[in-house]
Amino acid sequence: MSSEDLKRALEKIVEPSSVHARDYERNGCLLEIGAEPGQLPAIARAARDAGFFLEFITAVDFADGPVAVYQFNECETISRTQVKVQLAREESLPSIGSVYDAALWYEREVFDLFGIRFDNHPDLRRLLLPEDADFHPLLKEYGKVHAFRSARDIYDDQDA
Amino acid sequence: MPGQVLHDFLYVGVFLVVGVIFALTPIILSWLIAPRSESAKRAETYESGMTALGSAWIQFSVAYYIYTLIFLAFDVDVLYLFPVALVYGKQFVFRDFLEIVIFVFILSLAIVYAWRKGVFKWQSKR
Amino acid sequence: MAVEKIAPGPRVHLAVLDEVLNLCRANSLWPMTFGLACCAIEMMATGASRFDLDRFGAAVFRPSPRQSDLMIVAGTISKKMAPTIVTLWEQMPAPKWCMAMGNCAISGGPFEFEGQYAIVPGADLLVPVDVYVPGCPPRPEALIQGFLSLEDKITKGERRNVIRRFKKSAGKNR
Amino acid sequence: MMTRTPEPATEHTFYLNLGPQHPSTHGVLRLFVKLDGEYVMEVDPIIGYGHRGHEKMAESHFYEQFLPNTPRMDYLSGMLFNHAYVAAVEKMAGIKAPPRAEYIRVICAELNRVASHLMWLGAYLMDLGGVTPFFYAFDDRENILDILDRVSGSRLTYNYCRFGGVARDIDDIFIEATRDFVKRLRGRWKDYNNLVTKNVIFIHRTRDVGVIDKDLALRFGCTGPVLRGAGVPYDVRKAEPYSVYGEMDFDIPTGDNGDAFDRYMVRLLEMEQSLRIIEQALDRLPDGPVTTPTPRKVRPPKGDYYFAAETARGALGYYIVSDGSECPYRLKVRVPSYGNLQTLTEILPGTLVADTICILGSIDIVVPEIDR
Repeated sequence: MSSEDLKRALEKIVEPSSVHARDYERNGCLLEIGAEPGQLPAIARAARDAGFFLEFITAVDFADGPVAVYQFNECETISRTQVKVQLAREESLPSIGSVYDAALWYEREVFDLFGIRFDNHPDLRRLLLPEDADFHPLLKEYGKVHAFRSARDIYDDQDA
Repeated sequence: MPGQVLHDFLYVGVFLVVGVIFALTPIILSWLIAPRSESAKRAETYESGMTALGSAWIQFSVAYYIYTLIFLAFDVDVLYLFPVALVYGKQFVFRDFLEIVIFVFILSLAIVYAWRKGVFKWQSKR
Repeated sequence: MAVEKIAPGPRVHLAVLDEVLNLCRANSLWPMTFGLACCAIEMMATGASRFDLDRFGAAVFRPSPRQSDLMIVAGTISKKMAPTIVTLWEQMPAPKWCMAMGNCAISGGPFEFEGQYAIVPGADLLVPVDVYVPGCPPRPEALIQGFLSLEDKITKGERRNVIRRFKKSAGKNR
Repeated sequence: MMTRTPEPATEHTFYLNLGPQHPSTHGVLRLFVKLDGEYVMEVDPIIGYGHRGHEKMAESHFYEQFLPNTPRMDYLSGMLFNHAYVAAVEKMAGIKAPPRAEYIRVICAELNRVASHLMWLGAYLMDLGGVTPFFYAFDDRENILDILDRVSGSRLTYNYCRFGGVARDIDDIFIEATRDFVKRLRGRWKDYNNLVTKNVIFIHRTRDVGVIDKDLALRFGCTGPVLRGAGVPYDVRKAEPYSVYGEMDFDIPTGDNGDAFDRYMVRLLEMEQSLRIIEQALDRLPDGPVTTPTPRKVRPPKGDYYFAAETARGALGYYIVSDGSECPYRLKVRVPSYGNLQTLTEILPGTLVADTICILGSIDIVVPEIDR
């Protein structure tokens, strides 16, 4: 039930090129997968069968569109895997609330703060902001932020 | 003889009047000297800061009704014990004691009946 | 601002009676348990046995606004919470006072920055505040000093505190 | 789940707001509850009343400027949040704190964990109607607050850890006070056991109430005493040892059937383990400096990092995306109470209202931590 058989299971879903190991000492996670929005429910089921629990779902807003970050972890061994999904600006994601009940609130929070919609989510409404709020605060062009970069110049050369 | 009767009733009358006055003065006094504040939501029901949804005048389960019935049984029971307290232990102490034991025992059968019927068991409906 | 019409005073107004009533009110403040964030823990610590708010007759924490005459706004006021605070303030019967405890309730505190979208910077934008207790969170001693200054404010002078009455210098500025 | 506009209550059920201002919701959590007499039919926890926008704030502040925010997220284990954030940024920027500073951080963190459990104990028993344990627990907690106040300057929102070490060195008054406190608290277990653990009412109120089993905990991502109460010995200090936890030997208490009583026992035994860690750390406290020279503005290299730590409520995680500048590009705080609170939607339907308060108290949530 450790991360090897999850890695094999994921390689069947996602093409092997986008599965690459990360150095746990520096980055804190062992495995990172670049996935397509459509493969998410399959990935979630694979992680669920491997006995992983969902640590969090969040998003990071970039110039060419937000990146959704899913993170799974296991209790017995250190086996933290991250799934990153690059989205276009108005693209929506399939909800994995049916596999992990924790995802229901995480998805509502990502919708609330980023505006990313989740299809077939049973109850997609704002979680943190008042119901009548009409803005998504964590988008980079809302309010004052330090920088607004594109995903490539953060993720691509980080392990070089 | 009538003077004596009238005299006794005088006590009752005074006691009544003082009772009424004693009850009404705080109400009138506070009506006079209390500061007042009117505000929009003053009359709304308090529900931890939120506006209450729906009214509380609904039919609720019968368990509450049976609970109060048992209380009522014992309330009346105490009512009968007041006069007994006046004459208790004047002549035959043991007889009075026995009567009260029988009286309370018969009434406590209501509790035993309710207990057997499961009124006190609030099972969780998981 | 809490829309509250200027309430007419009591029907019968006697100065001596008012003074006596204010003395009683000052020494038996019933605060409403209304902790929003970190300051609520310091409020509980003040109510606990070491700092003991009961010495000032003020530790009868009532959960419902109907039975309390002091609202302590202890913590950060988020925009989602603002209408609730106004509702609770309006549901409190007169005479009522408000104490803004902690920097968040006074002015938004450490969370007030350019681009802040989530909090109301200060309780005085919502309800009329009588006493401000600074600190993040204010120490229990500061909260007790807040209670003492509120009691001074209610009795309009230091006659309440016997010791201070005999200090000639302090008594003059009222 | 309940839809936004609830349908009109049928003749038996009605809606109640265990709302933001409620003595037993430990902060501004609102439980929108559909009741049928005494029984809870549906519950919809509505949060956001304590939302301050920490994560938006982080994107426009330097790494150092975000330091005071960390203890204000979960003000009961402020030192643990502070320690985790500092350790995360140190790992990113490659700063190494001197060993003495690491030991001081672990001592203060464990003291804060004990203070948080004591605060929970007092508040939980008050929810169940017992007021005396509240005064017992707060009395002990004041000792810890004095010790930490002496060295960090604040009672609750500690800003004591800095990048590269701690703000001030501890002196032998601190060490002696801590040893006295450890001895004193050890003598108090007998009082707590007699007053609470062996109390029949407490046992009847908490045994087999709010059972969170292993599968439910994993589905909702619960961690901390809630997960350990269900029998899973998962503790980040053992699973991914950070700072000097690797050199400490302590064991992880777990419950067996995951009800409110087991969570209570786990927290009580955890306090004992924290005392053991404090004693070991005090014995092995090396001398030497407490800070290493660090640049005025920390600029971690590009990339994203995740750092996990164990707070009193569970596994805390900082997910920081850095673009090489002095401000984090994105800072996500993975908070333990988030998953713990969500289990309410599954275990509350069908229980009595009194048990709702008992279950809510037993999972020990802090609302501004959930709302961030």
